[in-house]
Amino acid sequence: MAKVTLLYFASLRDAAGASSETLETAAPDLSALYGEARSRHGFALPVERLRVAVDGAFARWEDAVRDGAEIAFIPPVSGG
Amino acid sequence: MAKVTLLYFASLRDAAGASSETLETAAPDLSALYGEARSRHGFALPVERLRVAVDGAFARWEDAVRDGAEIAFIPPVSGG
Amino acid sequence: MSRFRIADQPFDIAPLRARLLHERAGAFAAFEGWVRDHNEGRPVHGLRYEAYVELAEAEGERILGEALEKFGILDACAVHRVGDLAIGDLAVWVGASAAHRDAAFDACRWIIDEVKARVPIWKHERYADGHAGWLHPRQTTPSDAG
Amino acid sequence: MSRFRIADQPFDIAPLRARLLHERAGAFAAFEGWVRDHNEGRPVHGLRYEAYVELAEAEGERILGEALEKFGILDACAVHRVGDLAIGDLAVWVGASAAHRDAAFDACRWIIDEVKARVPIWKHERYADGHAGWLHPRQTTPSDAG
Repeated sequence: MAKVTLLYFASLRDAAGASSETLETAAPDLSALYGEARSRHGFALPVERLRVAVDGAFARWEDAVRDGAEIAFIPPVSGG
Repeated sequence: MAKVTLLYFASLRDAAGASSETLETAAPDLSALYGEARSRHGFALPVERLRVAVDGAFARWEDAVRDGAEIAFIPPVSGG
Repeated sequence: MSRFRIADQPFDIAPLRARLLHERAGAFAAFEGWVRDHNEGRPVHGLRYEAYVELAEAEGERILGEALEKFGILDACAVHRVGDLAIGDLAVWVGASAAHRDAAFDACRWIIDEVKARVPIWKHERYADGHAGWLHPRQTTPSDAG
Repeated sequence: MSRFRIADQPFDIAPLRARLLHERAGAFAAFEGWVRDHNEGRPVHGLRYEAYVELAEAEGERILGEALEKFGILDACAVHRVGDLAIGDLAVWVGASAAHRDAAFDACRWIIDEVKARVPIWKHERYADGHAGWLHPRQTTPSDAG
């Protein structure tokens, strides 16, 4: 089990009702971790439309979930 | 004969030693008028590299020389 | 000094332009994105931008570094607002200076396109009809917004 | 109010930008030409611009009118300096506002290209080696200057 902090932005934060949560997970990689969060909060966006960041840097969905990591799910951006 | 005022800019003014001159001419068109001025002042630029304006609006080299006109010979521009 | 910044308050553009002045620079191109009163035909009352600030500043910095390399420009910088914005407010500013205008224009255009595509900033629009929502475009196209 | 102006003194750009602000505008692109310290490898000490002011303002106005038509932009304006300028001085400013950034960028670029090609303004450069002369380029190419 890894203890991680998840950051939620924009529509994900609205759906989760929180901008972050800290939890323990057995998810083997970041993709599975998003799957867990998605079913728990009912996120509309599939993993294919998101990017993921770990500790402030973009990461890969197949990366393992590291204990103590701060993980951000990045919905499609709309700045500018 | 037509009495005209000629305006000179940039290198033409330097070569003519004047920014304008008023004179009488029998030149049939603006092209011939430039030819006269060119031989008088030794302008380096051939007519093909210039544009011509009459009374503040671009004109054609084949236009007749109108009495009382203010005629500007426009060397290649270099603004910007 | 960092070239990319997230601003949570209105910012002055004069100092941004001034820091790009350079004796070797003959050309300067700038882009500004303003909050406009409509989006895809719907009247807009106002909007909010939110960012993952830490990652947004890192990614923006990366974009500007890439632009210097790619276009051989002398310098460039950009600022993006977050928070509540009204119609006419400045949302994003980009400037690039170069010896010649080709590079300044191309770099400025490339930077705003990359910022819109890559930097974790999200727009929440409030419409005149009472609806509101986050914009999560399927793909950033050159004409999707300002 | 005219959209194109010849200025024989330094001019402020803030009011030029301000007059292009528009509720329907989501995008604004600007170009500035600055006097740089070299031209085609030769160190430049300063320069002078001279214009056939009457025709220059008429032709500049025509260019801006054509840009509005051609690119569907909301507004645009431009100012070109004449007189003696030092390194770093602002020589020309162009701004365009539009609903979207494609049109704003394209119009701004087209306007400066047309101004350089069509408006009767001439540049006289003084070089570090003591030489000086009028620039009468054979053809205006996109990279001939700022």
